[in-house]
Amino acid sequence: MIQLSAVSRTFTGRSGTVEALRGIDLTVAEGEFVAVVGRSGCGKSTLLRLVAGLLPATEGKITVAGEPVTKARRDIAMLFQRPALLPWRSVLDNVLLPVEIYGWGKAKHRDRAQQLLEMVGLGGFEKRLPHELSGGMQQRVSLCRSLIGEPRVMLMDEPFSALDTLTREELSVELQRVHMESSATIVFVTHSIDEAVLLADRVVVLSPRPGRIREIVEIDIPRPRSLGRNAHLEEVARCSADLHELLMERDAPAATGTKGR
Amino acid sequence: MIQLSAVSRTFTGRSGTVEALRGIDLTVAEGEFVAVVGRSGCGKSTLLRLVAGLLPATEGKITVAGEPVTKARRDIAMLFQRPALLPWRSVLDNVLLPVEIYGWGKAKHRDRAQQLLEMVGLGGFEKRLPHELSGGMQQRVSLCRSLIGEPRVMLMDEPFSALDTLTREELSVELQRVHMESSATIVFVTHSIDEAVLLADRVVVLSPRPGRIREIVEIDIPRPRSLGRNAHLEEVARCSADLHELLMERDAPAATGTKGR
Amino acid sequence: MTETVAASAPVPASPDGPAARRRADGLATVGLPLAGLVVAGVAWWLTTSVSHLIHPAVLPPPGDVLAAFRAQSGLLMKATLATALETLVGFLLSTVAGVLIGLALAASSVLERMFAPLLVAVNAVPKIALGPLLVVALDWGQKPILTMVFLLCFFPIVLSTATGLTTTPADLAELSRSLGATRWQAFRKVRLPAALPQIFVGLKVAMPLAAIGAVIGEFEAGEGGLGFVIVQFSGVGDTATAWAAILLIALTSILLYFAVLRAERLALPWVRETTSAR
Amino acid sequence: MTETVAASAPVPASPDGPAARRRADGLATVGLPLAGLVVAGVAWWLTTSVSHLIHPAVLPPPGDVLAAFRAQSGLLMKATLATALETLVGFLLSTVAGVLIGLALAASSVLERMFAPLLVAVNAVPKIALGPLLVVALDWGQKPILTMVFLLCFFPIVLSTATGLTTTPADLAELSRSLGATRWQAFRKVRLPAALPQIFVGLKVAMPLAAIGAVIGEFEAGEGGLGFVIVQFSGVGDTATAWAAILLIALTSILLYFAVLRAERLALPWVRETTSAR
Amino acid sequence: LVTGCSGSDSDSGAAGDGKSLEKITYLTSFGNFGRDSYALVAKEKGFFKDAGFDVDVKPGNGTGDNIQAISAGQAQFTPLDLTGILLARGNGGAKDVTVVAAIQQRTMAAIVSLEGNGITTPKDLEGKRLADSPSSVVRNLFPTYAKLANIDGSKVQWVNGTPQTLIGTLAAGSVQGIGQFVVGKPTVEAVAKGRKAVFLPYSDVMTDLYGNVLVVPTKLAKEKPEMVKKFTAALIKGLEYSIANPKEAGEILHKNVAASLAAPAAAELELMAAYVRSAGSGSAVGSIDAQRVVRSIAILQGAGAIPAGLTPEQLIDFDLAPKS
Ligand SMILES: Nc1ncnc2c1ncn2[C@@H]1O[C@H](COP(=O)(O)OP(=O)(O)OP(=O)(O)O)[C@@H](O)[C@H]1O
Ligand SMILES: Nc1ncnc2c1ncn2[C@@H]1O[C@H](COP(=O)(O)OP(=O)(O)OP(=O)(O)O)[C@@H](O)[C@H]1O
Ligand SMILES: [Mg+2]
Ligand SMILES: [Mg+2]
Repeated sequence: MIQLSAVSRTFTGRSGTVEALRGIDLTVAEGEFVAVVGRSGCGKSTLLRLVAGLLPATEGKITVAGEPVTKARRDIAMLFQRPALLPWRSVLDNVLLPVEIYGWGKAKHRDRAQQLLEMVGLGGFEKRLPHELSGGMQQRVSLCRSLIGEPRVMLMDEPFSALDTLTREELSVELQRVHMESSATIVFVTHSIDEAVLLADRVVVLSPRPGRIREIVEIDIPRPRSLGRNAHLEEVARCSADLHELLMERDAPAATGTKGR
Repeated sequence: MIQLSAVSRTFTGRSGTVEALRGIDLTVAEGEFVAVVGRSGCGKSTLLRLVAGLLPATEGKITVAGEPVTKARRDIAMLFQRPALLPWRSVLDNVLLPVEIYGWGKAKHRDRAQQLLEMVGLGGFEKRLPHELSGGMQQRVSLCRSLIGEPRVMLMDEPFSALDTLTREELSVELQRVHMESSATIVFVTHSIDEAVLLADRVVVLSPRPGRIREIVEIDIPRPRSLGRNAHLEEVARCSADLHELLMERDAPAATGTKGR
Repeated sequence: MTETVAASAPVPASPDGPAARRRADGLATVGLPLAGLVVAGVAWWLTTSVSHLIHPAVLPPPGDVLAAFRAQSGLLMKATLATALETLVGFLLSTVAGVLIGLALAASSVLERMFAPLLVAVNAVPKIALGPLLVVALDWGQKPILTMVFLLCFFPIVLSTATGLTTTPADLAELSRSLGATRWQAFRKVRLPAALPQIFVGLKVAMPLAAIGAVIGEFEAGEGGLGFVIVQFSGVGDTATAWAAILLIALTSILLYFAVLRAERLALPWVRETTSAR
Repeated sequence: MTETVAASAPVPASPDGPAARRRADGLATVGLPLAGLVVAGVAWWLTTSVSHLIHPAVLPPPGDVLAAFRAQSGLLMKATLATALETLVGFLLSTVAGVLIGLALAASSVLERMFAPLLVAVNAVPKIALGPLLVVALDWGQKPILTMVFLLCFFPIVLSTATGLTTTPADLAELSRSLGATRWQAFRKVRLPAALPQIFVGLKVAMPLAAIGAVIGEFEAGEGGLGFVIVQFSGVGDTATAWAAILLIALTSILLYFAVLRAERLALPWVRETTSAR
Repeated sequence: LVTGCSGSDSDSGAAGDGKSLEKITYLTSFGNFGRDSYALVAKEKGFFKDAGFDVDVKPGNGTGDNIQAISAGQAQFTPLDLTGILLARGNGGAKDVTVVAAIQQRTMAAIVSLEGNGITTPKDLEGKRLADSPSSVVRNLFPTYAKLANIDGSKVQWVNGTPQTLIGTLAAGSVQGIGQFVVGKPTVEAVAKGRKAVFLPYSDVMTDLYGNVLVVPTKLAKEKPEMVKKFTAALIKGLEYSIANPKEAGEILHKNVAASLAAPAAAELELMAAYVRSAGSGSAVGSIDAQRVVRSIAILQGAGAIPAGLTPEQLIDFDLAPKS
């Protein structure tokens, strides 16, 4: 579904250049759930932007469903790290934005939007404006917005970062369900190893500055999975430990900005 | 140091009112490290804003260092949930903003700002503008900004939410060190139970809608603490389990917006 | 509403109910502008009637103007109505046209680079100099007057529209791109609403200019209205009546300006709530 | 710079180096406006010389104006310099005064409510009507002309400054309050920089108005400059020279406008990078 | 910025006889055109200096603005149309100004048309569209003019125009005639590009109307009559010199004000001469005849332009006027 070959991305600013990603090779199969983990600033968001067609690659080639990525596609939904809600639209209308843009019947989808909002625990807040919500609530609205279009590919950038443990777990389960029902391809950036192990078929570990693929860990635990009580506790523990170790590795690249670590 | 008695806060908007906090009684001693946990939208940020003097309480009384809170105080540093960096200032100048506002010598504090930036792993990024940073990097800049003033009271709203596990742990350790050295009073909102147990003397558990204090859990583990290997594993596990349970409780208040849960 | 409270320092909740507060607010909304007008009136009276700093032939004292207003009230009211109508119609037309031009400039950087200098040029031509051109091209009456209104007030609208549309916050623009929105959709759903606060600034600047446009248009091609009254009466040395007409123009503008302000309040409640006034 | 790239759809990196791109960009910066001018020139030529749609007494054909320009080039250049200088000085003074007034209005809602209507009123008075008042109060020469420039162009500056300062993003305002910043510090460190993009819109609107102010001032109180040239030459039926002067005003404005644009670019690099143009 | 007016070197420093020069601000009626050039001629030729004056000649802005400047004492002398002043006085304005001399013995007001518009006699105006400012002399006196010329004034349609727009609209054919001073002939013809101008001067039927008269602040007339007389004499001397030597006057104008062209100025002065030197009566340049003023007032009252009760003495100081 998604194919990156030798993709690099460098940012050039007035105060020097930053090599955000270098030589990324990655193939995500249709229906696969891939988690991306890595230290802050290692290029995870940049990677998603490249795949979404929001940012051109400096080098390399990216294809989605066989077509080279030149601009955003409607069958890819992107969930940004920041909620990016339209401040003048109510919660419900924010969720319905993709519906309007895709030119679908708004009336038909209002119910579904409502259901999604209930699912994330925002029933009763449909008419509020975004600034009346807490940080975590805004993030959940943005999650609903990315789900409503039933996209074939979902790129999710730390969708649960502002949520409490419980809500997080509930939504992880929901996301898993959505994934299994719609068999969407999902690339999911997270800082939680538990989350990665719970959700992903494979976990991509990025090493920082420049962002390169350090390792890809396969998670072979059968679905549906759940945190805590499950039959594969051992395997979960092993994967978590692996990932933890990979992330802890102090591969010291000579790039700028790492002295302080 | 901080005293709240029977504090409530209600928001009135065009689409109805939300009771964010009700009847909060809380005393935080000087030098104490209090963590606040609770579900998304239960009023944690509102609580910090009330203490910081950024929002008037609808009812009740708040005092800091014996004086009633009527406006923001210079000895209280607030770290917001969103980074709130000034987009026209470089990273270093953003960190130095409090120094300028307090009228301190900028030259003297530049070194300290530099050290803080190195500490959080942003050495080499001093001259960049905020939009050139990743989400987690912005959050770390905002952390440095709240530390530079060496405040007596620090109110921190999910300061590590956008950071990876490793950075998070490193910074937790640093924060603990700062706390022990400066004996600042810290109120710390987090979604991570581990973090709360690692850092706090007491953990305040808020129940949602309206936000009330569900319980206050004392953590008696001696400092310095660290995650993973330590002598008090058992106690840590017990506290964590307690907190987890408290948070999992489905106290179903009749308020709006909870049906979907 | 909540943010407005949030943006002010915490104060103990006022003992008065919201009704009392609203009344006090209403008083301030009407009372303070009136106070301002009174201050201006007194200053005027002091410089003309008391100190004779300025000769009454140049700036007649308030008493004279009031008398002139009484003497010619019928004529002046009719003229005011005519001018106000021209101003309003011209302003509405300019708003539509200005927003469309702004949109075109915002849509294409080629268009913008080609025509922005021309718009500046048109805007910088003293409109008085265009009188003959308008009259000859459009004859006398409404058409040249409305055109004059447009010429005077289109630029702020165009510029603010183009600026607003080309400075969409990056994250919102990125969102609309990620949804694969067409240009038109991105414009309608994201860029235009995000630009509205900016556009309203343009409209507020344009409003008094529209009134000037109507008056200058009447100078050149009118057969009534306050501009006509000014020419006629100041031409025969009746400065008091001319100044009564000038004050009526000012008053009309103030009213129309507040109407725009009101429209802004109604259209953009979220702006007040996501920004901090003081 | 990076965001600008980010804001455009991904395209394969251009094979030309940045130097080539800059050259192409420079060409567009100069070439496109010129193209626009050429289009306008051709339209002018078609309506006057070819089709005789418009009588040359009202709008002389380009050839005549060019000839007039050649014939009177010395005089016109001197007048242009004088007018440009007045425009520039008046504009700078208005900028300072306008920003200060805007600041006062933004600082106090009482002041704003009292005086905003008066400012609207002053702005809505056709400035031509104020000519004698200015001459009597300020004599002939520079003073009334600069005052006229101010009267014409202060309002957009005041309004945009006040608007910018009172619509600080809520999170930045909250930050400055949480730091216990004084009003002045909040203004200097947070509100003013956040308002600058808005203020520049006001300056861009004000720039061509300043040029008109200078010309009208010269009509009323001048003894030189392009305004005077227009009066004198149109008074003896030499419309071609008058139009040459009008075009020179327009040209001066375009140049000054682009100078403001340039200043904006230099002062606010971050705006281009945190917003999306197209 | 100052392109003229401080002009000749001869007026720098003190006068020849050791007395210091009195500073005077003089306003032209409008701009710096040939019809107003005599003040600069008087200055350039040293007439003012000889009379003890250092005169600053400023371009005026028409009757309305100039009355204000004189009333306020911002300027001391200006030539304005007597009919305009009478109209202003009748409407409650021009209270603090006094007329001290005539510049043109007969009004130069006229209706001007172009050859080919079908207007050669007043009768031809019927059914035509004419433009002028609503406060202009031509328009205010038109009913009277129509009566005296035996035409039906109600059959003429008037539209508004500003001085700046009038000639353009005539040349472009939007109207068939406009109000204009007779000295505007070269200008009209220049704009009309070769078409001849046809003038219907009001003075043909209203012989009593004066043209421009010299106006001073009343206070000045009362307090310094001798000075006013001396200045008036010097100005009249310049006026006479100018109509006698129109070419030189035009050149002096151009020399002082670069934006004023010499040739059209000379042409205007040639046309003006006949109006300055009264055709038949032989009265001296600058003199004012009270009886003619009374008849002028009567004409205006007859036209309903001013209320009854105005006498020449309220406005004109006949003691100061040059004697015929
Ligand atoms: N617009 C930009 N201009 C310049 N540099 C940028 C820009 N966007 C990202 N970068 C740089 O690219 C690198 C990767 O950024 P990215 O946002 O992809 O990190 P991330 O892995 O998402 O981090 P986080 O977990 O903190 O969100 C960072 O060093 C950042 O400074
Ligand atoms: N300005 C506001 N106007 C209206 N309602 C508000 C406002 N700010 C907060 N609220 C409401 O108050 C409640 C508590 O919000 P708060 O931001 O304190 O939550 P929180 O505990 O910080 O949540 P999170 O963990 O998601 O950040 C929410 O229900 C929210 O909708
Ligand atoms: Mg990121
Ligand atoms: Mg919060």
